[in-house]
Amino acid sequence: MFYNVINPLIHIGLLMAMPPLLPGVINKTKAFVAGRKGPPLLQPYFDIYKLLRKGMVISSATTWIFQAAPVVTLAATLLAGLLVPFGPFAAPIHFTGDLILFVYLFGLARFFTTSAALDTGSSFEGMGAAREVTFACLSEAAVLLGLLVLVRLSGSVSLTPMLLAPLAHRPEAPVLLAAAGLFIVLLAENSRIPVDDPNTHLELTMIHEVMVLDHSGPLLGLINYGSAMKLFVLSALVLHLLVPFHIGVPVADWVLFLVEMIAMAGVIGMVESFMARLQMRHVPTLLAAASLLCGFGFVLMVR
Amino acid sequence: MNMSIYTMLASTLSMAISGAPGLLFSRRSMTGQWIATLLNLLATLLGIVALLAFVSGGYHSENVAWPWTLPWGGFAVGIDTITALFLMPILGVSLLGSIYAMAYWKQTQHPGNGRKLRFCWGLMNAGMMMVVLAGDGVLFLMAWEIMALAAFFLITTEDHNPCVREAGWIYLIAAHIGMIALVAMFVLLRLTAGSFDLWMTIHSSVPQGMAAAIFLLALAGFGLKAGIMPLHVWLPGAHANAPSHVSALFSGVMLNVGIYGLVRIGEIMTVPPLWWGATLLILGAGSAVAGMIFAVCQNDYKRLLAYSSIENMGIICIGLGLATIGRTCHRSDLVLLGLGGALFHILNHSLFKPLLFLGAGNILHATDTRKIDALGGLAGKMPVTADLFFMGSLAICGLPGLNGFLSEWLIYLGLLRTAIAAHADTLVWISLAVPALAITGALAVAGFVKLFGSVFLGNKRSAVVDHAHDPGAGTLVPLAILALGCVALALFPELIIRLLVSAAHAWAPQMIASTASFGSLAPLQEMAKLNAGLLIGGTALLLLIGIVRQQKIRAAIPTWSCGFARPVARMQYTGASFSRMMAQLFTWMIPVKPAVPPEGCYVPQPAQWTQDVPDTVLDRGLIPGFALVQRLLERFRPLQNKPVNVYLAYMLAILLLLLLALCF
Amino acid sequence: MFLAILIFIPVLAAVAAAAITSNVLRPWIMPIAAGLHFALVLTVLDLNPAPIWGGWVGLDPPGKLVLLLTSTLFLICSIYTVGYLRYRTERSNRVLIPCLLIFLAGATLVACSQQLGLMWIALETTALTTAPMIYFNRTPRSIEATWKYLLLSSVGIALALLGSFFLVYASLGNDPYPSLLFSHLVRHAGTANAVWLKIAFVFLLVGYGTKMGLAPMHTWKPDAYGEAPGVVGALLAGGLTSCAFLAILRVDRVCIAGGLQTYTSHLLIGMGLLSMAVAAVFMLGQKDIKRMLAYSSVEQMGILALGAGIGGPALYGALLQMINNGLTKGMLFLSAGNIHRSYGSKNTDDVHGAMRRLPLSGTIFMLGFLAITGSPPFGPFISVFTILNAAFSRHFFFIGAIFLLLLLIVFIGMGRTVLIVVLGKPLPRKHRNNVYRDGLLTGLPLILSFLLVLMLGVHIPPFLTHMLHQAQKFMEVRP
Amino acid sequence: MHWSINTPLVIVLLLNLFMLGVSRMRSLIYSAAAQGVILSALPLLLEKQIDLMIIVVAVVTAAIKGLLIPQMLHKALRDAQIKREVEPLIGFLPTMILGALGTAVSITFAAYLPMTQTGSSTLIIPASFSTVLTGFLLLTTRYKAITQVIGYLILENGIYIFGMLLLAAVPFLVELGILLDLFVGIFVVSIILNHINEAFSSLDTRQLTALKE
Repeated sequence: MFYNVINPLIHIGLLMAMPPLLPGVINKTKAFVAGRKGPPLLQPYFDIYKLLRKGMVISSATTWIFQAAPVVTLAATLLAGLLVPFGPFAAPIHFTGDLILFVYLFGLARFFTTSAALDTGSSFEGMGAAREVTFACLSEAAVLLGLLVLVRLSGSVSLTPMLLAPLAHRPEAPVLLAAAGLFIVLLAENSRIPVDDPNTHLELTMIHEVMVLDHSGPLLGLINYGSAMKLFVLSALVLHLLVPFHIGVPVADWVLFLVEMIAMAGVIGMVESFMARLQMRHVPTLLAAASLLCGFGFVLMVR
Repeated sequence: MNMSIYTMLASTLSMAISGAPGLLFSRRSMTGQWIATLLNLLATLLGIVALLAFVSGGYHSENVAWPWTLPWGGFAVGIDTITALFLMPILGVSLLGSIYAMAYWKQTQHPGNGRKLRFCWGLMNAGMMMVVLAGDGVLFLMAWEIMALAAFFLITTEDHNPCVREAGWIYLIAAHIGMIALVAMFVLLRLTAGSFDLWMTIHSSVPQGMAAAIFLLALAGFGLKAGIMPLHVWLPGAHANAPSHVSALFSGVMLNVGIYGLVRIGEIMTVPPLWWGATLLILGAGSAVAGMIFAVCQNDYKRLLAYSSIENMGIICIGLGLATIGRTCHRSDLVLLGLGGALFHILNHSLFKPLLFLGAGNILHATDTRKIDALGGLAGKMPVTADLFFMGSLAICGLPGLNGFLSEWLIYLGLLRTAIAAHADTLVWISLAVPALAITGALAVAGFVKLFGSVFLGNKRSAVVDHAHDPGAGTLVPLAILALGCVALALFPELIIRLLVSAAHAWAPQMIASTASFGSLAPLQEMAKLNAGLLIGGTALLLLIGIVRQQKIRAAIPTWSCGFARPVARMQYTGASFSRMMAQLFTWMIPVKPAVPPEGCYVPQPAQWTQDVPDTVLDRGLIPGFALVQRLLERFRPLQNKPVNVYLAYMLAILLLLLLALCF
Repeated sequence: MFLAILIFIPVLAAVAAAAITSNVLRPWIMPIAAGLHFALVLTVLDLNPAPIWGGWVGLDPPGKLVLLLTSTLFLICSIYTVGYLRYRTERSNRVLIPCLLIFLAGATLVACSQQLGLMWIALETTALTTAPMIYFNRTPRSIEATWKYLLLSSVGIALALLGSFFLVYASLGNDPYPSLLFSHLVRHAGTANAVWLKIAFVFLLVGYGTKMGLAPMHTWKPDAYGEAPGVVGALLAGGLTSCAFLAILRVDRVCIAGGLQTYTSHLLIGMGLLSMAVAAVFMLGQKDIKRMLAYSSVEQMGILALGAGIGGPALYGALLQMINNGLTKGMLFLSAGNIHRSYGSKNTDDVHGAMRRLPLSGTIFMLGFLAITGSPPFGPFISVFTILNAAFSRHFFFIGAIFLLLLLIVFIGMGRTVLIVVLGKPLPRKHRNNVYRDGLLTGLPLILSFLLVLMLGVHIPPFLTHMLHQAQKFMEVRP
Repeated sequence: MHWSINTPLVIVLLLNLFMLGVSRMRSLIYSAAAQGVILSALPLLLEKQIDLMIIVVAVVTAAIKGLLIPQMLHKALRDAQIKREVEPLIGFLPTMILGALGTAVSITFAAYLPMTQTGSSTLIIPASFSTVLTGFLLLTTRYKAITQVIGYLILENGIYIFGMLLLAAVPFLVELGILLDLFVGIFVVSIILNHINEAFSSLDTRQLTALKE
């Protein structure tokens, strides 16, 4: 009873507060692997704070969409975050068919981001937008195939019961395949290596970062915050497949969840430090592979 | 007590004659146009009255029939929920279209073809209303052909342009093939059902072959009209070359009529074979994905919109196929979600697609070009059109917050439920349409970002943009009304839930009991609340942050282009290059031909990169095929070039032949 | 009595026309005679008088239909002729008009003749009077067309005569008092000799088929229709062919009475499909609009033969189709004539944008094309649909399918040409003098025929339905 | 009495072959005329009792077939100054052989056909068949318009021969009608021939191929 009130609050609190931590962890990990000291763990928080205080310079070619994009993206990601259960606790919002909403919210965000990119009329940002929308076609198929596996498993069409379905009757292979696929999508959607390199400085090779070249000040802050939150939400989703066990004591479960999230960030950091960035023309293959993994999982389960 | 059907007939009549008085007025006077618009208004009002009467009457279907002096059948018309659902777009779009035309296609500016256009406009709408009202096969066929022929004359409004003639010709052939398929279908239907009464269910004991023939013929006939791939060949050309409000009517209404036929044909067997639904579903998925891929690669914004219509018809077909499968497997949930989603999506599509086509009309009017890559930065020049167009794009991509999402969501739900079917059930494979639908959604985003981004955003790419400006209120109000419709349906879906459910009930009476189950299947109200939250919250957030941010803007300078000193508009990404990557991804499916610039030896030549986007089925398949057949048949020509002796010899030959046949 | 007047009115008119010397006044004879004839036909159909001249001349149900059709078509064409000849003042019409009127007399006689030989003579008369009409333009090309027409149709009619002889000969054996009256032939057909009946049918089919224009005896049609004035084309395609079809029907009836139902139906269906196929092949890419119309007529004859072959309700459809075809051909040939007159050419290389230059003729031409290819809501759709229904309900599925396919090819072939003609921008005129414009006299007939075709598409008058049913019953004789 | 019928018919058959083989126009016309005259005599040989009507018909027939039409053709011949048919579609000898074959075939074919009448076991049916065939051969293989007209005449003769079988049944009107039509037909034809001659300055139908697809 008490938890029914408190859990959603914790959920929202984590969703708002925690995301920037993950990039920090990732950078720390990479630095550690590279033998460097690296930026402080909370550096992303500082960056966002600083950016929000700055003034900004916008392109004379842009319209309101350019300024709306970061806001809408953030709002959409936030709402998506409210649909995913964290740990063993039901999501604040859950109803039949919310998984479609979850997927399409990212579509909404993409629509605005890419439009904003084209809004600047710069050649590079158009390039980034083109790549974003093209790769999204493949990754969305992967996501829905992965979710299809869960739907068939849990026999329900809402994220919370799907992800919290009792552990006992879970055939491992399909779930693992789906998890692998979704993990690749996670990397791609958050423009991490091997799909994209967030801190390269060669615009020609970037996807997400090149789209936001012209954003500055608070807008850029919102964008960084939003992308961190996206990383957080998707990680929370994938976690359910990778480590599907809970303790049962709420407090302990929340702690476990935090640990899991940080571990996840660490894993991503490891991947980033041990993998090279793929050539742009190989990315579709990778994403197709993700779809195939999920699809194969589905087939395994139906037969 | 057939109030609504009589009113609807009156409305049809007034629609049919709406263009006629104009023929009597001079080529240069607006009077005819005024009369036409008023008659159209009258028709729509009568229609709305009829619909209200029908709804308030508790969705009881009404039928009336008069004897007819033709060899068979009678003049039978009827109205039930499905009919009502399909009548709404006809009434609405026709009215908005003719209002739009008051400014867009002034008689005074088009003395040559204005009167003909309005005459056919009225006829076509009346024909479509008659098609959905018809309760008799012969009447149906007549209305159908009147619609098709009027549509032909509408396409060829600007027949001085060869492209228009070509498009009209292809449309005419397609329409006639469809017509012939339908004629055969109705004849077979009569053979099995015993009369031309529509849409009685045929007995399940009919031979399999007969049922299959009926279904396939119907699929061909109606699919051709609805533009299901690969029967879409006529669609892009026709939509692109017709005047924009006509394109709006085609895409928003005429395609629906094809779907109407498919809905009805799904109804004629109480338990249709599984492959019926499966065929519909697969065709739908195919044309959804392929249609949108083609759309993304287009360089002509009206063609892009046309291909996206193919995509939407595909989505509707997925829903329809799902419902038919539900019929087969006695799954009322599938019927509810599939049919409900399909019909809902039809309504939505006939809101946002006309919105987009009318917006395209404004662009065309302002810039006089259909090339995406000649435009850019129009948002500054024509802000109202831009914003309305943006809204249409969001809606048609099925993004949360607007109506497009709700209908796709219903279909998604239905498909997902098949994944929960009993183990190793063939039904499970149906759910593989889900990823297809997802890809379609992503492609739609790509396509409409391309369209909106490169037409309205960024900097101008050519001089045609310079003098562009928002047209008068006459051409903006219809768009605004349509946009409001989108929002209304997004926020208050309960407006039509009853309608959808009772439609499903009318479609499968033995399975659908009450409206109660619908809420549990798909909590549309929840969704609507979230939509409202998104819309209101998003707007509020925008305003807030907008206000806050205005002080923070330090400067507005040209786009930073990586240190390039003097950026010019031609440096920005064009629509073609935006979709290049996609085109390369699907090059096996759509043979986009880039005209590669010539290699400069040492001094680089001035070069430009263009690409043309042929329609695979039409330009690679049908046209060469027809040419081949014609060449073969022309071999016979010389037979008719002989002196009279040879002609006499033919006569002798056939005489002897017949006598010879006599001996055996 | 009435029948005699009916036949003699046009003859007298012809004599009068030949007597009148003024080239301008003479055409007016036509509408007068046609009007009288039409009125009289209506009264005759109403009174239904008894046969005269020893039963040689009388009315049978199919004959009534042909009579009605011919008279109506001739009335329409007669008005048109007056308008048309105003543009052809340079040429004397002293031969043309009497020939037209004699043609009417001949057609009437065919429709009314109840006797094998008399019918044959009447048809021969129409054939002979047609020759000078085709030859009206006096150009080498028209001579050629006339020669081909004359030779082919004479041979055809000769074969028909031989066929008639066979028909009589077949019944000679066990018929003490042989006679050529159809009623008599039908009555004694049961006892007649089957082999000779079959031979007779073959000869009559080929012979009258030549007149009707069934492939492969159709070869005169494109040339004749191409070179003759539009009005003559209309009368040939609408009137003469119907008369020939009537002749075949009457003979067919005798054979059916002789128990050859299946045999004749196979022959008719085969010839019908062959004609449709040939027409379809030659229509694709046809550049000459009048030749195109000729092939369309061949196709229509194919449909008629097919319908007659399938029989039963299909026969009803075929007879209705005969009427629809006659009126629609009127629309098409007359409007094509106007277009030809206005552009000075009938080749699609020169003729574009007829809808702009001649709004009325162009539109009627377009609508006529849609009608003749069986699009609702025009008359031919009803008849074609009836035939198709009958074909399928009699389980001729394969034939029905081929029928539809051929209809489609014909539509494509014809549509290409028609669209080139009616759409687009007209080329600038070469010569300015004597420019043709749609007038009352050349426009009214078009509208009349269009209205009739439209009416038959949405409402078939009860009396016509009754006549059609009569005809259908009339053809269903017991062997 | 068979011989009385068959002899003239045999002559007719021989004439057919001759006409197929001959190339001179005049002899062609003459033999056609001769054939016509012989045929016009047939009714007299067939009928049991001869009344005035039959004689009248025979005389009229003879006049038309033997005098009138040959006269017209001669006139046309004079106007066109043609002496002989040159290079036919198929050579003279081949056509002759074809004609002979045709005759043989028609005799055998007729033998198979059931005779519905006693007393018709004569050459009438084969003769008429082969004459019709001859007419057709002339029509299809010869290029000169006049020859085709003659071919048409022969065709009509063949039909006339068959008509002999129906003398009892068919009232005269039909025969007279035939004659009338024949007469008018040839009349019209000769006019057309005349015009062809004026327009093309020859009667060679190979020049009449302007109308084509």
